[in-house]
Amino acid sequence: MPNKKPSNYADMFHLISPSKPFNVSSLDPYVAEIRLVMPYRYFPGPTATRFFVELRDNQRILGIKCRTCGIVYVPPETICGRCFEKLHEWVEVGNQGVLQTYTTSHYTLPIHRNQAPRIYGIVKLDGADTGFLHHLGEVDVEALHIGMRMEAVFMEERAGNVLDIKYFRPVSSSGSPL
Amino acid sequence: MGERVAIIGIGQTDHRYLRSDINHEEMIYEAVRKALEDADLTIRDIDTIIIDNMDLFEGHYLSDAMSVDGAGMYLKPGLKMNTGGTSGGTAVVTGWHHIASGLFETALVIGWEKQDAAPSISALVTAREPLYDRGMGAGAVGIFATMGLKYMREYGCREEHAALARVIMADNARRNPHAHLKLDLTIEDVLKSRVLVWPVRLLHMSPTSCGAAALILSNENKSRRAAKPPVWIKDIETAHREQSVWRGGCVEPNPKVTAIEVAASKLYRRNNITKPSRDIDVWELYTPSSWALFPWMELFSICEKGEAWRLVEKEVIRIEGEIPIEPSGGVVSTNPIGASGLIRVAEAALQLRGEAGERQVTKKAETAIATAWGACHWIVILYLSKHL
Amino acid sequence: MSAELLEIIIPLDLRYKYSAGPHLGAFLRALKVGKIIANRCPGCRRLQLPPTPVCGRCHIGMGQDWVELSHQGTVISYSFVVDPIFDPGLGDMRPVPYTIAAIVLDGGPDVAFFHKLQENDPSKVKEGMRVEAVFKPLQERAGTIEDIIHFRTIG
Amino acid sequence: MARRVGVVAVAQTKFEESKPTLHLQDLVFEPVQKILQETGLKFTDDGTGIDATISCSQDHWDGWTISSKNVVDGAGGHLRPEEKVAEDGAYALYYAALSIIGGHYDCILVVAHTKESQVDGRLIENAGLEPLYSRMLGLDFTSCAALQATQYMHRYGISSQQCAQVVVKNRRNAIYNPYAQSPGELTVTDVLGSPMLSDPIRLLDAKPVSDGASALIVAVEEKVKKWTDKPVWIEGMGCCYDRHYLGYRDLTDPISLTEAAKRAYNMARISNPRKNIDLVELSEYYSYQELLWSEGLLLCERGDGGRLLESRATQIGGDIPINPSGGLLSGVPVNVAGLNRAVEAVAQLRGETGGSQIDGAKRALIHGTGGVCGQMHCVIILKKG
Repeated sequence: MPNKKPSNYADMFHLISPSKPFNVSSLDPYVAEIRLVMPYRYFPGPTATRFFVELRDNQRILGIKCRTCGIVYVPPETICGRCFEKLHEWVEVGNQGVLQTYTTSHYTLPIHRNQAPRIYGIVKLDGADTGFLHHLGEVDVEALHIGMRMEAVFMEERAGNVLDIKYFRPVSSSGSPL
Repeated sequence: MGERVAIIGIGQTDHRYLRSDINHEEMIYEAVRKALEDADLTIRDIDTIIIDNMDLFEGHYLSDAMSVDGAGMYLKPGLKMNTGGTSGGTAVVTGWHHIASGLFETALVIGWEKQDAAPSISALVTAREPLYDRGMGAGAVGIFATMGLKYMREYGCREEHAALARVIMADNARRNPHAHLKLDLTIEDVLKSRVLVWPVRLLHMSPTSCGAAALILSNENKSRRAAKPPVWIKDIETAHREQSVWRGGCVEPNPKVTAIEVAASKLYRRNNITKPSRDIDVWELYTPSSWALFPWMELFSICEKGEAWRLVEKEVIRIEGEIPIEPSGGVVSTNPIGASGLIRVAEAALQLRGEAGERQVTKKAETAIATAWGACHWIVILYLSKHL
Repeated sequence: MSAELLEIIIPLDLRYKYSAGPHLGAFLRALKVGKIIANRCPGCRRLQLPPTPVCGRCHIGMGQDWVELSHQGTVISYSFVVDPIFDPGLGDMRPVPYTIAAIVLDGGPDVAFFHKLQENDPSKVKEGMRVEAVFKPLQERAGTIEDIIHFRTIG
Repeated sequence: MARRVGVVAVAQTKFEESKPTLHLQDLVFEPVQKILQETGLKFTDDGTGIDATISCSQDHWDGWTISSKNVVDGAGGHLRPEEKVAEDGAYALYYAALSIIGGHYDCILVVAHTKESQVDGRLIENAGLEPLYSRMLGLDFTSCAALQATQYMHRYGISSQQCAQVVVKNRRNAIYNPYAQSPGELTVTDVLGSPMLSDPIRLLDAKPVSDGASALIVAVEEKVKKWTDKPVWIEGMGCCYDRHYLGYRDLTDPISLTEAAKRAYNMARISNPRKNIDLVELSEYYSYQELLWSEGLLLCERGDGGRLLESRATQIGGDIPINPSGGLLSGVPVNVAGLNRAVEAVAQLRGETGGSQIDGAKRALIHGTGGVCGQMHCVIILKKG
């Protein structure tokens, strides 16, 4: 992988679609539409970077273990918030796990790529001690239940971020994938 | 009065333009770790945590919430403060009240900013009234240009003098391992740098930096057993300023008393500071531009009106001088905004400890003033002393 | 350890329905008919421009004491915006260069009016210069601060 | 505790789904003006009036970097101390009380404002999630809360009907509250028939969009006694953070709330909160949260929030009335929420709430929360003087 230089701001600005300065929607009472748009750039740091690179290049899900409290974090965290220790010990976890909770959202926001409904869940992967928050897919909503076995499905095109996992879907033996 | 408050731990990251190697939580952790090591404490010894940054600079709503792991806030009480440029100073003041109340023995105060997330000049545009000046306003350069212009006209100072002030701050910054800009400047270099708004040149303005700083405050009892000699925060004062000034481009047709004068005179009176240039040994003023230095020196009564540039000309503000100002290199060398005010306090405390290394002032340092400035000429002042 | 630097770009795109309130609203509506109005504090008697609901010094409501100000005034401070700047209100780069100024309008000595100058030549902008508001043609005005195009040099 | 702190006066605007006629400055000034007129206090430097201002607002909600700029003029910040807590309003009160106990100030004005109607708050909530693992998924606080609700209801057998009863109770309580935004007689069927937002949270299970502001003056004991004959004392307070990422937390166990409550109880020397507290004003952004928070506050055992509600104990007239003001479900803006809980509780302790008055109310608990799924909490105990 070539080292990618951080983008400059100008590249980020091109991601934004321009709009008119502001529209006065009513003069009395005076109400105007004001936009506040900023592209923000976040650097994941070494731990999340390694996690994302593994997702992208090898479709592997890595966790990180706290030597003090023994907790295996998936997704991984640089610092164990309980022990306030830096974490170093990488462990590979399975791409299957147990559904801890879920919800179906029925509204669509401008940040969403697809129309609602949208199903979210938290999956505790085998070998992890924490839950992984993500989308659920290929799901019969009626059959969804806490404790259901789930597995990660990866995107075809992966960019090195959390969306390289497309969603978690029920494992066929226990669920009812469509 | 309540419990006395001391600084017993100091930590800061090295400040840089870009921290693409690290996320904001890891950056905070770096500063907190250093402060804990400095105080020889663990996170368990910390009773409460106060944190500050500018929300729209990184785009995080409730950034304290997403900093819990890095800041060691898990299952601890704490607050998030934000008062603009003064935030770092306000956070220390907040920690000071916490200890003074007697309800907490130790408080960890954290200021941070990761300005590589977005250009802060764009975020700062949103500090203006959307239906009035938001579409026109851009940065703070104009404020300092007016300041400089007025100062030159009234007191006969020349551009060279502000350039000298900038050179001195650069010289100081080169002796500070944490500083962002460590420039080797001559007066000519400054005078040759691009004019932003005359007389403000590019080199007169503060950079945009990424960085975090942390302080550990504690009460008298705990401070007596601290690993390092405590530096006492003897008193604090804050003053803000009305909006009409800001909306007029921060310029007043008939200049009135400033927030700095009001706050400084209150604080001086309470602490029997009658001649600041004598009673205060080190100054960490928050000077976002080298052009702000002269008015600041005069508003803080370090000297008479019109005298500041002459003192700078005599170079008494240098680390070796009689009135050392910004021995750290100041905000013009390092400006992670949410941390800037806190760094002023941290640097002043290091001076009083005698631990400022190459930037340690030559004179005996027992008292210091650290300030934070921001928004519409708002000010926070902290008075530090080696002695209780 | 991977030496690769990842970055994640997430825009924040918010649209506000922003209220001017009775005082700033009256000011903006007045611009639409070519007037610049300020309001007077019933306590300290000073003018506020743009008008505000409360006096920061007296902590009392401003009431309805309105004063119309001249379109002419004197520049007391200015600034040249030359560097490209991303405008979060536009979602685009702001056109530069332009000149902004604090202007004391005749009849309103208490607070400066903040607007653009027509003059962009740094050698021709001076403190104390006399300027006059140039309004858009009546039919193009929308009741915004941009109903004044800029201030032009006079005298 | 060296110095005792009490509430001198409270004020608030009416809460409405939008206030298009008001600038943010107007919104802040309204309750401040009321409270100044009522008390006759002024902003002074000589200790005869209000010494400092602590405000609470959020840059994102105001759409304004340094949102306290809209506060300074109206709330006495000119050439005087003003500090902004960028958290829920309960934290602003917490900080104000601390500052007075510490001795630097004797009297502080606390003011909080938000106009939720001016922006789609769900986008702001999305920015309230850490960017790497959560924000990109497109979640907002409602969908996150739904994950919490699902897990909580599953673990303890809480039903949608029980959650709906919280809405019915609080909206009915709001009938007696002249400032409430959406009072009304609803039925469980109404709630369960309202549109689904994020399963199991329906439209009526969620706090409505609301605009408004609240203000409160706190002072040191001597001054409280001088300025009011109906003092309300701050007996205890505590706040606490939990971790951020939802997967790292046990969403069914509000440990940070319990921690905050224990701090407040210890300070107020409360051994049995259910018995020692006469009323609770808590911040339920969603109906299930009232049940979960009542467990976190140790008013009942873990998992018993539903049973506590069904026992009618939390109704006006019960032994531990919760949200007699109508709570957040009747419409209170974010950020203002926690401070407004104190405003409502003070009115109760002063016996000024008319039809919703709790007889003999002596001690109240107020609660504010911030962050996703109740990540941090602030608990304050108020006692009638």
